[in-house]
Amino acid sequence: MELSLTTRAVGEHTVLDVGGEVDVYTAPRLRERLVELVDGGSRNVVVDLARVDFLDSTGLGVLVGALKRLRAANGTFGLVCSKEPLLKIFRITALDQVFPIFPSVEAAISTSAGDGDDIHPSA
Amino acid sequence: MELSLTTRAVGEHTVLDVGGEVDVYTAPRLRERLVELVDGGSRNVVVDLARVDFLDSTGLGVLVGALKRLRAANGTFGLVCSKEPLLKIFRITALDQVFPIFPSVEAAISTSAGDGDDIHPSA
Amino acid sequence: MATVRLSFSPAPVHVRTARLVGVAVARRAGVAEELLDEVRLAIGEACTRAVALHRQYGLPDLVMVEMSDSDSYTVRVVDRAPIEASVGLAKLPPDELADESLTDEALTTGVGFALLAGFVDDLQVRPVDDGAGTEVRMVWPVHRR
Amino acid sequence: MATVRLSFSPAPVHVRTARLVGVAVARRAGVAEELLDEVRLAIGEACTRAVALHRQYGLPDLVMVEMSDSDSYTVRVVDRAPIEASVGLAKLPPDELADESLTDEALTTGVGFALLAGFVDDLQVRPVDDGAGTEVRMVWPVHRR
Ligand SMILES: Nc1ncnc2c1ncn2[C@@H]1O[C@H](COP(=O)(O)OP(=O)(O)O)[C@@H](O)[C@H]1O
Ligand SMILES: Nc1ncnc2c1ncn2[C@@H]1O[C@H](COP(=O)(O)OP(=O)(O)O)[C@@H](O)[C@H]1O
Repeated sequence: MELSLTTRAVGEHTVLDVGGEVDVYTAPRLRERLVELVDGGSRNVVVDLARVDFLDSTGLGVLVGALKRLRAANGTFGLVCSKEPLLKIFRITALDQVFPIFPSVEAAISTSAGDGDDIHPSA
Repeated sequence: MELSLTTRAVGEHTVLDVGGEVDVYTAPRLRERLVELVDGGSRNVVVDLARVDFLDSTGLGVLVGALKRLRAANGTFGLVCSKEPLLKIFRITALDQVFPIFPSVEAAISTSAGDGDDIHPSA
Repeated sequence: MATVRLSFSPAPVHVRTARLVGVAVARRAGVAEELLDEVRLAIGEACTRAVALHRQYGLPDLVMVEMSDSDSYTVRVVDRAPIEASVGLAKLPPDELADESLTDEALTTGVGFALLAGFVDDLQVRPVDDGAGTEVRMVWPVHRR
Repeated sequence: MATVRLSFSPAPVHVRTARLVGVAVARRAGVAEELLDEVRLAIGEACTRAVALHRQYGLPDLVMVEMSDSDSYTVRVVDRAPIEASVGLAKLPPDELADESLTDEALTTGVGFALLAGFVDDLQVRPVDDGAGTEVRMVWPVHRR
């Protein structure tokens, strides 16, 4: 239930593994961690949402903030998500047209690796 | 969480296995089942509380009701309970002095088997 | 933290909601994990008693549970039944518990009160300030993070 | 079943309590299991919005969530903020969502509204009858057992 955040480096990428509930109560901690990553020099960030049980508008707002921040820094930002209920949330908010969303960390990394401009989904 | 009730015969005894929460909401179903057992001819009843997660005053009231009913019918009634939090509830209400309480179904059966008068704990 | 207030129609099923909320708020308020079983039981008993009274007197009014935390975790359970009803709160001696003459309701009420008194160190039962009703007030210590 | 009312100080942590209660009561009221994720999300969004408004206007008043079931499961989330605040409820087009000029708050509000509108078939947003405030009213079907 509680938010869990784990970071790992995969080649050029920083993968942030998020678990638990990302809501109005925990989203500030996610925002903080993403800001830290970018401030610490990460330019290719992948957020893995596979273990997220709940995501609300505040969590989505934090993810958009990270996208903007990386875009401004000429980096890449991708999401990993394959759960249908969560994908529906992105569709309903039209944020599936804003974020590059990948079915796996591997796909996220191979697609956006080193390609600093490809912040928009190719579809 | 929901109340579960399973009955099995062990020799002269009827063992009622109770699981889940026995509270003001579910206790009526436990009462009904116990009345059915006695009406159906069971005279040596053992209620196994091992899988009970929650028991409140309403549940305790139902158990006392069954004890009285069996006493009136010249039967035996015993409880199986070994969990400390639950034993504490019996101690605090002084009901440990009213019910024969056994650490296992085997103990309950061997102690009260065929002994129609031994409705009180031997201690 | 401040205040969480739950009001519900006097039906047994909602006592479960009250236990759920009471424990969730207690946990977040910083009540020790090992006290949470007692908090669950005590809130349940106080609400069971309130629901029983409302039903006995045919009162459709909502039962109210108010949780607040400042220096401690305080839970107030408020019913709207005539004050004389709270007289039922008396601990029964063991030899009367299984007595034939004791009604099921009286037994359950007595046992419920024994649980409240036994599990809650800081317990008060008093008339509400305005109109009919009784307030059961329970206080537990909190450990600040 | 009738009514369960939860009122809470405008703090993010209590939005979790509201989701918990809203889903527990929905389940008992007979809302279909496959709708419960949407109920959880929608109640969360409505409460998040109300808490944000109370904080923005510095209102200590409690946010209120009322759940009732008769022919359907109806949830009302009531805030006490000035009515003009509800004007913020407008769905944003995709090309504006990641626009630099859009503040984080405006984005979150827009996304929150998109989720409410997208997940709740029967949704109403209207001024409360007495005094300042807005009521978000959501209705889900129940299957009687
Ligand atoms: N608001 C939400 N945000 C993120 N994930 C969600 C949300 N709602 C549901 N989920 C995810 O969807 C998963 C499956 O939910 P469930 O209701 O069982 O849908 P399904 O039947 O499609 O699997 C949950 O384990 C949870 O991780
Ligand atoms: N009111 C209660 N009625 C029945 N059983 C209870 C009650 N409260 C707690 N328990 C039981 O006690 C078990 C252990 O509770 P817990 O709080 O972990 O205590 P302990 O730390 O002593 O094991 C729970 O799984 C539950 O079955």
